[in-house]
Amino acid sequence: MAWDMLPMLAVMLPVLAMVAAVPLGARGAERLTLAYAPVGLALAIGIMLVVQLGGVPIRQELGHWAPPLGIAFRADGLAAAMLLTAALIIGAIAIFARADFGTAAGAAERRQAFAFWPLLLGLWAAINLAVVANDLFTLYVALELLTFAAMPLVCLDGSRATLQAALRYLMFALLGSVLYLLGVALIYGSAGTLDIVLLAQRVRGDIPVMIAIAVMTAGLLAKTALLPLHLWLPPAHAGAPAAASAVLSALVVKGSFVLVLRLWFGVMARVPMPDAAQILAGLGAAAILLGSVAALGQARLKLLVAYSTVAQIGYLFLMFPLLAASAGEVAAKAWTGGVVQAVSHAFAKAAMFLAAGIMAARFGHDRIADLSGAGRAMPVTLLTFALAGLSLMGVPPSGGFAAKWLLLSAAIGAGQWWWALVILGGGLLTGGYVYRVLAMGLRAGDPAPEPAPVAWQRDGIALALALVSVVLGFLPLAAFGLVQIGRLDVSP
Amino acid sequence: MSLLADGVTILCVLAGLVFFAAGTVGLLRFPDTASRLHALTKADHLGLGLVVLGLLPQMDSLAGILRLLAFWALVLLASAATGPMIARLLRRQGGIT
Amino acid sequence: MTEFLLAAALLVLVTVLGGLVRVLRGPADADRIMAAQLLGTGGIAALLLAGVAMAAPALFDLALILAVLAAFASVAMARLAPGDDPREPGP
Amino acid sequence: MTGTIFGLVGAALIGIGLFGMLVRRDALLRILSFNLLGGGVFLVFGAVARRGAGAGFGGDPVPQAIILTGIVVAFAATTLAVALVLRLAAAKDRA
Amino acid sequence: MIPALAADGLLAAGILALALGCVATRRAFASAALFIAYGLLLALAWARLDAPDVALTEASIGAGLSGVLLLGGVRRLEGLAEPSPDAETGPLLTILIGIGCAALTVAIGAAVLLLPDPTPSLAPQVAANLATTDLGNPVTAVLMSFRALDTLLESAVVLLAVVCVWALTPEGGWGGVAGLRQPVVRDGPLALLARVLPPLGIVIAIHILWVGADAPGGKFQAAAVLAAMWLMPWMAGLAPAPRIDARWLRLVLAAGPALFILIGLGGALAEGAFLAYPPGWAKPLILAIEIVLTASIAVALALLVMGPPEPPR
Repeated sequence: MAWDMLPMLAVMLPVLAMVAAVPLGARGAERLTLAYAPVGLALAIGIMLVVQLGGVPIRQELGHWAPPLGIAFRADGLAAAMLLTAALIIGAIAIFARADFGTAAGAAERRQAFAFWPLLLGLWAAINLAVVANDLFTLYVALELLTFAAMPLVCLDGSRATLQAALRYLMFALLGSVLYLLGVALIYGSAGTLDIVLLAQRVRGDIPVMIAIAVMTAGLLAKTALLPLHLWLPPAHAGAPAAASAVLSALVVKGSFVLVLRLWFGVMARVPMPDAAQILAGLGAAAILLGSVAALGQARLKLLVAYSTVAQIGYLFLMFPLLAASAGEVAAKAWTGGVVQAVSHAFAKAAMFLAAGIMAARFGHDRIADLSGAGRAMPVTLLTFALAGLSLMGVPPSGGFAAKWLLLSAAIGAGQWWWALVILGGGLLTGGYVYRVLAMGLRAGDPAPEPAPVAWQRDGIALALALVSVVLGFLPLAAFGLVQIGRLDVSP
Repeated sequence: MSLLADGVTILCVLAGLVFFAAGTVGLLRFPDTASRLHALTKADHLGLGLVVLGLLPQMDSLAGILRLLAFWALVLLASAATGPMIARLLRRQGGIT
Repeated sequence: MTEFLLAAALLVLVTVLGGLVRVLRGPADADRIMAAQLLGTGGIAALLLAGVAMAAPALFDLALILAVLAAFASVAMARLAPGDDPREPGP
Repeated sequence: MTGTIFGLVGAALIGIGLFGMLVRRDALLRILSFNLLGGGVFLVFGAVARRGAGAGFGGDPVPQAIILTGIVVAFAATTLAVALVLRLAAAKDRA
Repeated sequence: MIPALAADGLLAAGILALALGCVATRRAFASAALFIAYGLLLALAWARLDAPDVALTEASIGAGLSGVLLLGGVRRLEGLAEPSPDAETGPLLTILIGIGCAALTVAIGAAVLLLPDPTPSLAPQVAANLATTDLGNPVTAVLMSFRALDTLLESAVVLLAVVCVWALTPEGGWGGVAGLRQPVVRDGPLALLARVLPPLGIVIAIHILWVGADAPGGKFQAAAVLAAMWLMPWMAGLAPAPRIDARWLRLVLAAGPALFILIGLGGALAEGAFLAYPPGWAKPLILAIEIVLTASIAVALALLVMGPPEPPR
């Protein structure tokens, strides 16, 4: 077995499964997805081990055509971490979603069931492609694949409000990708290649390239929902079915975020942009504060979780000025902090949305003010929510703590102490909205008159995801060395 | 041969241009939609017909000639079908004045 | 000869682009459909002239596609225009 | 020269399309504007391709192939958006 | 030189006028009609840019199918109770947005003018490697060999789009016939055209597909023509749309992308890289993929235009 095949398989096998899911129909597609999930997980673990042990990215030139003419896959440490995250979360979601989108033997095919499985597989393929592709146009196709897979998930339930949310999301997403494509055209015209590794060597900061980076970043921010381009996110993520919300918040926004990283610290690795990075981080800080305050004020649980996503996305952008202004260990800390934030938020937010979904199913609504009694009726669910909340707050020991601690110390190391204040303030606000839910849930009260029993598997999956998010904080710091492998902004 | 062929080409293409121009002028200047429709369907397709006719001598193979004729047939067919549809549309929208 | 044909192609283009005014101004939907049709026919004529002049068979294929799809689009426009037979739903 | 002219047309189309997408409220007109914007982006790419002519080709075939792919993807996106708009209108109808 | 410049200038002016008209027109139908005319001119512009493959694609997909799709959308929207249109954007905001968009145009225009001269190009590399693919059309070589991954993924995107459109089926419509039921038009001009045009169009599509290996053309353009030739009799009620749960339909949809991936994986096994074709096998394999993919994409494009099934009334 040639190891360089692994990233290709991690992309192409889910695509093949998605294609096959269409003729197989809802029931066949469900089985195929569940059968493929362990294979995908094994591939992701394999890639992580190969990258970690080898210490260099895995590369394959497709069709033996070397860039710039051909396209290469390149799985670096960041890609390996995201692949594993995606595999774990999507696998968990697939099992969780069986209750909602499963088809019994002999039962007629339902619309939601037919659509959900190929969409989930397509989304998985798109995320994997977005992290291992090394060609700017292939990444554009990945973005579109991601949008197409995510949009119907938003309105799977078919109600008017979700359709409206889906339309708004689609418009933002399409605008974002077409702006990205514009930048691709200008970069190709300037440098004659779309391969990120080659671009990192060739690109100078001349005007067409700077304009290209500006429009591409703007487009990607619209897709990542960084404030002030976040307006589409809360209704879209809050209206979707729980399983869909979880993948949307945990993974889909991270796909376009990874592209921003590839642009700024791949294509532009030799061209520092410290001022622009300050602006990005400023937007991130505003997202942290305003998003958290908005979450505090929400009356509905799923909207609260969605606004929490807006806030947590803000943390991801704090790494930009720290990386732009420093080198060596401080920059390494900032990079690791950002990536760990992306990963730990993915697990925590998936867990949180699943828990919110379980509660909403049990209570028949998700009004926070009427959640009293949840603690007694569904302790595991509330515990899941609490654990995920702790990770989001950054309470030690958790993945969120590791991420925020790394960012904090990088901010101090880089002499940009003001970001440290933002991180601390954001943590407090996060504590506020998580506490609000927990306090209400622990209050005595009666949930629903005749509650349907929650399947223990569903609770178990949500809890497992929350635990992963916490356990990330126990990993020795050396394990995070993985994400440093293959960074283009430090390699000679 | 070549001189004669070129002469035919020039004549026919020029005539075709006249019809195209006439079609456009009709489309722009005629007062109502119905007469514009007449101007268009007549002039436009005669224009293309003459251009095709003019290009025929320039073809050096039978396949090329057939292909050119196929264009004309295709456009005439489409026009024959859409003309009445447009006229009906006009009636329904009350556009005949 | 080549120059003559290219000039003719240009002239066809000039005349049919004049028809654009009708597409832009209407006023009836039928006007727009007709002007678009004229644009299609003119485009085909210009492509044929240029194709012969430059001995480029690709332009012939383009004209062919244009002819087929212009027919398709004209039919669709005439059929889907608002106010046309309400018994007929569109795609 | 041709490349530059149409590159500038592309730049103008990008502005026009974006304006339409942001200003018009009718959903279908927004989708149409998105297509104008996309056409502009493809033209800018086409200008790049034209200026890269060489080796006996009238244009650089790599961006041409990319534009071709892009047109198909943009069409798929358009169908999706139109279907969504129609579905939403029907839902309003029933509500 | 001067006539060429004049042609470019005319086309440019026409394209811009139509685009402005599209955005400014009050009525949606007029905008859609303008858009079709715009697509026609854009196809001519691509011919002027020496990109005949793109011109064919723009004419068939950009102008033809997109235009008809938008027209159909306009038609159906007015059939539904007119949703109360949101208030138009206020004048101040409109001016601000206009200034912003103009600034963007200026920036992009400047970027186009400031691109390095000579523009870097991969044309020499394509020319040098064209022989190994046995193809004569460099664009097809890029699409099917050098950057085959993009084409493969794109075919998957088109398939996914069909799933997405079907996912928008209203309650009660699942498993039905794609799109609205079209009333049968047995005679009249539409029926005539719907009967005569498709055979011609199919021949043209096969021609376009076949020459695509060595001359401009290929699967996407051929598929778009085929889709149009299916849609035409469908609009006349003469060719019924398929049921979306028909097994054959779903198999045809999946066949192209599946074959492409399987051949790609075969390359990984035999040649050690995904999508590597064994020496001497490049052209036959590429042709096989193109033929099957044409069928899949044609069906997908037609289904995308037809839209999701409607519940019976």
